[in-house]
Amino acid sequence: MIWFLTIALPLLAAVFAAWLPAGRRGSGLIFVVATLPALWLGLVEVSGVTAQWFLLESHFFLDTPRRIILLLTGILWATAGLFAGSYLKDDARRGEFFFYFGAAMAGNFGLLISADVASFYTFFALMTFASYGLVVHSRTPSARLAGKIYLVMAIIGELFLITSLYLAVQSAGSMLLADIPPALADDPNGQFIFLLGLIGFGVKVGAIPLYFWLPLAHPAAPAPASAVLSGTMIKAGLVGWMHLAPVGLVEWTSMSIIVVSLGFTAALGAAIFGLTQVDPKTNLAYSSISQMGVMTVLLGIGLYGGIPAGLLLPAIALYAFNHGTAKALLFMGTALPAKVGGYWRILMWAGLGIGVLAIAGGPLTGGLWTKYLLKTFLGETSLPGAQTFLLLLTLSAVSTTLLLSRFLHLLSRIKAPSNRMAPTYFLPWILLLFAGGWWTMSPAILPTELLNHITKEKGIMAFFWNLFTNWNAFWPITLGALVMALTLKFAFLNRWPTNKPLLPPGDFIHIILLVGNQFAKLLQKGFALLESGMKSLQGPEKIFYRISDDERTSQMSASAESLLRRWDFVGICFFIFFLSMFYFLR
Amino acid sequence: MTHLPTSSFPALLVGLPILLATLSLFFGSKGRAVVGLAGSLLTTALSLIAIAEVTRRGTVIHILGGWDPPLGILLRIDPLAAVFIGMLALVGVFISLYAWWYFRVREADTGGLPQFWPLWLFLWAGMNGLFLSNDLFNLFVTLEVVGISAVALAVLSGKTTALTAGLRYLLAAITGSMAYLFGVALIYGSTGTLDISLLGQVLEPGATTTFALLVITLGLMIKMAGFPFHFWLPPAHSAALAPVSALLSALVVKGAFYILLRLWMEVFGVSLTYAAGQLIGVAGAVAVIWGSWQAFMQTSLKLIVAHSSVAQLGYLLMVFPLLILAPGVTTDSADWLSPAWTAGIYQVISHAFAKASFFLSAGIIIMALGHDRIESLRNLVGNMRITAMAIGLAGVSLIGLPPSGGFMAKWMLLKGIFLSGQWWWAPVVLTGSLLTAGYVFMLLRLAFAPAREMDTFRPVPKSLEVVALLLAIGSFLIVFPADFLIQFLESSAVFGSGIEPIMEGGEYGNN
Amino acid sequence: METTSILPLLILVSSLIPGILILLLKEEQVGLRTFLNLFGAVAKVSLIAWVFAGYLRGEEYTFFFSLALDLTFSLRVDQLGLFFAALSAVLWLVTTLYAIGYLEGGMHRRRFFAFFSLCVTASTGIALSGNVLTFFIFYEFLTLSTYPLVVHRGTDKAVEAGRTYLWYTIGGGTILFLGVVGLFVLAGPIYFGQTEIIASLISDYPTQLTILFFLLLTGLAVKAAIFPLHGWLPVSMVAPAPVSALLHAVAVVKAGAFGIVRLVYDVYGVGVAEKMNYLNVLAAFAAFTIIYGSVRALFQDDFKKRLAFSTVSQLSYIALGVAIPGVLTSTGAIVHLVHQGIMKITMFFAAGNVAETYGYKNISQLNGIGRRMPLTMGAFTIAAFGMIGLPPVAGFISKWYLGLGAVEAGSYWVVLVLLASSALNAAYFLPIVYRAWFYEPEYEVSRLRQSGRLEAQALLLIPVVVTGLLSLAAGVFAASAGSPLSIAREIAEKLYMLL
Amino acid sequence: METYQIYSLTSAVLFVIGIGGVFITRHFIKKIIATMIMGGGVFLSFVSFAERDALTFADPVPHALVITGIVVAVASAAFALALARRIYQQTGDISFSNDK
Repeated sequence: MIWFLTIALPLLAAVFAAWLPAGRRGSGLIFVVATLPALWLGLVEVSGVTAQWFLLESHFFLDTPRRIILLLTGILWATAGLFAGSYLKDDARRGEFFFYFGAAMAGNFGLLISADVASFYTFFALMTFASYGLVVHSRTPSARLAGKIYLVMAIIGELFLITSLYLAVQSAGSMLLADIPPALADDPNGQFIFLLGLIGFGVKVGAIPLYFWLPLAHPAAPAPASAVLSGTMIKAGLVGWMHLAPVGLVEWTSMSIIVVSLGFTAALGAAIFGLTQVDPKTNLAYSSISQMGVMTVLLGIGLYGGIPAGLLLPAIALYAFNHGTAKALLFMGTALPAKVGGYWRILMWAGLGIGVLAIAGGPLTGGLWTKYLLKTFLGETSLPGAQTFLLLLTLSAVSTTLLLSRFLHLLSRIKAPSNRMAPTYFLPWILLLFAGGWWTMSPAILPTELLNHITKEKGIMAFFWNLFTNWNAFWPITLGALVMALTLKFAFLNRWPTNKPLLPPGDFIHIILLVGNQFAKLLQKGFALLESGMKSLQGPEKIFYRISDDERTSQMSASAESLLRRWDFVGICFFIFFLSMFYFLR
Repeated sequence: MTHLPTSSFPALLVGLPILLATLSLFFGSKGRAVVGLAGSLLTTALSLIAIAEVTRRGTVIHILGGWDPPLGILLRIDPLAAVFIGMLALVGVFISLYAWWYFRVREADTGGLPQFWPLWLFLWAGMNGLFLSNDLFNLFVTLEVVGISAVALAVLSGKTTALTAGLRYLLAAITGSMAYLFGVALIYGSTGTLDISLLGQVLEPGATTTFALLVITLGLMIKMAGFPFHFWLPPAHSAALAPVSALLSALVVKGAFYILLRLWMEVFGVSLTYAAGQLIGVAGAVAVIWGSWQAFMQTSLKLIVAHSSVAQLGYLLMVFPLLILAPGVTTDSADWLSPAWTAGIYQVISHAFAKASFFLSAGIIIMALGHDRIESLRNLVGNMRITAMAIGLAGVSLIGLPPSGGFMAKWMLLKGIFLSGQWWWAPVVLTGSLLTAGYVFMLLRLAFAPAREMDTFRPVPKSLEVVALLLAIGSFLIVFPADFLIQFLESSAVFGSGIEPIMEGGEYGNN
Repeated sequence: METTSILPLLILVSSLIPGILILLLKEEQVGLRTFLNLFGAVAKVSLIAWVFAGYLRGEEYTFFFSLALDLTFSLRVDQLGLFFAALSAVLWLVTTLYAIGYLEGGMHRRRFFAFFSLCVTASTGIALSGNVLTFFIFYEFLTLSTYPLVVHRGTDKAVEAGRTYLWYTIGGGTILFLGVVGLFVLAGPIYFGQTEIIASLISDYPTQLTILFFLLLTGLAVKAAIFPLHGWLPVSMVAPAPVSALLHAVAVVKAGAFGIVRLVYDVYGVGVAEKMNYLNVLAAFAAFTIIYGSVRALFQDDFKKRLAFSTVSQLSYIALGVAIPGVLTSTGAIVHLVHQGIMKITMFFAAGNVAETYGYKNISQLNGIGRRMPLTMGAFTIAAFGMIGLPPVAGFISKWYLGLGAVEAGSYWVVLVLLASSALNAAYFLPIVYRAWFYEPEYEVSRLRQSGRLEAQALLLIPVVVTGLLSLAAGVFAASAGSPLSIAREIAEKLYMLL
Repeated sequence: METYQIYSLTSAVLFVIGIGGVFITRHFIKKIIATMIMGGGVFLSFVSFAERDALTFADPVPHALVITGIVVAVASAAFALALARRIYQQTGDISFSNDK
């Protein structure tokens, strides 16, 4: 029952909140209630169910990594819902917003709990298309553009996805997601199928080179929507990868190297691109791409084998958990500086700082712990070139810090309100702060095996007392913060853009758009030509009409008929008929 | 022949209409109509009773005045004749009903044209006689009776076009009759008998027979307006009054076909070749396509219908090649004969119903509009939905869409074509159907088209419309007694038989 | 087998009699007419339900009537037929309601409803016909009874469209006729399911049977709107919305598609059709039509025309599914019969609602219409997503089976076709959805929508919502017993079990 | 050459002349006369066949037939003439034009 409620409640909430008269409070609470089953499932292990009547016979079941992500998702949707409830209370289109919000929520929960291909794909699509409504919520031209690009990319992704699923299901002979990785491992075309899935889900994840929609779409949505987009929906793609990847079962060297290098490219490149931005939300979006790149790396390692899926996937999930909560905190935080006044601002800055640290892997945060998990596995893999990975990872920590301190700087330029009040939605934000990445260390979600693997039965506290690790995590952050501070302090170093981003958000999408527009014009011309050709290429009936409706045709047939009516002609016919019949009768 | 059971029905079937026709001449305008209608009803009833008699007793004969053939006249009704008589009666009675109201409506401008009734009854008598005759010369006489009364009916309106067309018709009819009679003379000269049944046994192949066959066939082709001798039909049929057109097109032309069929099957078997059948088939095929195309090109309703008759008669001619067997095939092994015969019979009957309905509807439209240019049919559906429906249904039957009689005919024809392996006729049937659909739906298209200001529909008695509709429905209903009908016909000697040519020679023929 | 039951006949009569009676009524007798219509529709649905229940109990319903000689009129209830009949009947009921609302105060309603009923008679007749001849009879009957509906508006354009419609359908019918007779001559009266007849003849008459197959296929392809015989469908869109909805989404076009299914599965048999390479030809044409229809649809601004080209494209899914041998593709094809029907009818209803309520016929006029007609456009959106093949709408299920089946059969190119079609579908449907929901309406919403009033007439609104929900439900509950999918799967499995 | 052969030949020639006349001439009256010539040929042939090998006397049947035939032919001719006259009265036409 709870499995269905997980999906049904958000849907109901979507419909209900959409019809709630404007000005009435409580839609936030509705969404909180709607997340309760998901949270329950995230915290408590419930045995899976099979719904034979649903779609193509659905299975609902959670494994550890997905449970972790479900918990993250539940938390984020609950807080974001609460946040949105008051944040958007004066918005003219709040009803619509809540509708898409609830639908996307249902999709997000659904895809996490489903264990078979059809329902997974269903909820994935539901989430994807519902969040379109969130992206274009503001209806500004930039939001529309972002939405358009988002949609096109989403459809391209879906097409790759469905192809990969067709092939995967055919290869596995089963609709169960759990059967797919082993099947791909055995299938000679496994790599190809996985590659299709990699592209399909890569769109959602924002993997290089499919990420360009993300810096446009995520910031375009209202703050709470951006929070869930970047905090949890982006993870749906990751979950998809985890479903397909035969982690620990295969040794796909080249695939592994490709994925890892894509991940590192994203981790570093996106951070650098993000630095050129002036909008805090765009900045965060690039940070998301960068962080997803880190997770991609982890997955890529898994494809080389050697590390059991039972360890690696929960680790990725935990990393995602930490990143998700923190990123959501920061995204929602972008709405705060303009509204929070007085002493509340201290709390706000503290919260934002914690969020930044959590992502960068600062001491005492979940970020440190999850990054440590990552490092452990990086150290264990035998993938060629693994030696440089740690260095790259450290570099990425520096760049991330740089990026996020730049984010804080951008926020600090927002003028504080004159009043000393905090808006209502400050409360859920604070709540989220407490529901943050620390939980990645809690036994409630941390699998014992993983813990044992990492800390070698010394326990989590031992890890934290290991100052060396802490220090190791500390200096890149310090380095990043210092660089930022110095560049801001000294004018000759301060080359940060202020009004216009140095590079347009979405970077090379603009080249694509430019080329694409030219191409589209050509294509349109071509199509128009084709269309007019098709139109002029008349069906057989038109040709017939032309003949039958023509004046000449009727004249000709009339004169032929009048010839046949002439007595003398009939006489000739008579004669001919007579002769031929005579000939035949001989 | 004389050993068959005798019955007075054959004589009555010819005599009663003549009697009534003569009787009606003694009455005035009103009385004639009354007598005419009553006579029609009586004759129909009589026909039906006679058919019942045939179903009960099989072929019955009547020897007029007790004078045995060859000098005496022997009338016989075999199942084939019975079916034709039945068709004539059923379609005839509807046309009579229609004519009754039609002439009443037109009394004001034409004086009710009382001549119609005696002429029609004479025609009926002639047709009945034609179907009943078992004698080549009698057939000539009945043909002439039919021809003259038909022409007289055709010129009834007295309009110039009708008169010219009528003269053309008459001259063609006389030419045809004379050619036929010349053939009869040749036959008589070589055999000394005119009795059809006897001739079938004694006729020998030879030059005389061949010549006789040639002139008889050509003469009858002229009379039934087979291509390329259809020159008289469209003007005559389109210029006549509506009930007359219906009679001419639905019934009269079938008379010549009946004789042709009978003679080919029962008399000239010895002299025919496979190739000759093909030639007739080609004439039929050309008629189908040419007639349909011409109908499609016409702009006045009655001309469309008249040209359509040319095409529909072409289908009848297309039966002949199937009936003449290729060398080495016997009647027993030729399983397509029965379908071919059924096709012919159904084509005759369904065309009679459908074409009568079509012409009667055309008459209604002329009554309502004062002319029959088809552009004026716009919004016919809105103004006269019964007539529109009648045209639609009759058209559907002509096209041969299921489950109409036309469908049955085309189905059987195609079946025969395929079974006999003469697949080359199939495209003709198809093209014919399509072109027929072309003109039928050209009418319907206009019927549904938006009205223009200039044409106003005058009210027309509903009863006229209903008669036309009933005939159209009839062309569908005739499918249902098919089982019975075919069984009935199979008891006739000629039905289902084919011609096994025995003559030597001819590279297409048998050797 | 020879037990005759009157029930199949009753199913036909339940719409035939109202049709004829309505034709005899007067235009003003609205109440009686409506009663007859609804009575017929409800009676038909319940009869089919009754028969269906009986069929599940294992009873057989056959009705024989010898037309003449060896021509036997035969109605027989089998699963595939019932499936199609149920679709027609249910959608007829819905569409009748819709039509009553749509045509309120219109002209010639008597004629409309009469022929509408006759149409449904023909389409259920096609569904229930037990042999090729009966199928052909109803196939032609359908052509004729649709014509008055196509030209219903009586405008010059409508009449011209009717002309084209007839040329195509009569032409197709004639070719079909030739094929039917030929088949009859060669193989005797074939009852559906007797594939062994052809199988035993194919070695003796390969050429003849091949020619006949393609004659029959051509005849059917006209109604199934397979390129290049699709030309009548877009022009027929001048008909009123209920006609386009029921006839050009369900009854007429499906008759063609259903005929193809019958031809391949129940007359020639998949084995023969595959062995003789008929299916490759069919697949090629179907695939081309899918793409062609979609590309044409992209350029239509006229709402209904776009839907029409989409129909052209979507119908060929069925043909494509038939053409790729395999249980999965067959399931996809058969279930798409129903799925496409309910989705497309929803779209046509929606288009009709918009046109009827606001007079908008072009897509470019639809800015913000979703705000004004949320239910209508909501249903439309569901259907559009289904057409694209997005879950959980019905269209996804068909596409899933088609794609999976194609992969299974090794016809990877079919997957590409499906993908291309999905992309194109998205390209021409999403802009409508986008306009409807994400554009600002041109008028103040409040001015047009007073609170407490429905967005459109109730009779227009209920059908679209019902079919919209149906198309959602068909997808969501696809796996449950009694869903279209489960029935289609059963049919397909039975079909291949025989091989 | 036997007598009856001469008769027969003549009848055939008459028939051909008649039928040619019907088709070639346009004038109403000429056409009607042509049909009469055809008729004459036919009747002559009947009469010629009355003398046949098997019979020692003239066969009476053809004569009866010819008489009947003549009656019919006369009736037709009369009717045709009447029609031609009516047409002439109404229009002044005395021959078929080619385009009608």
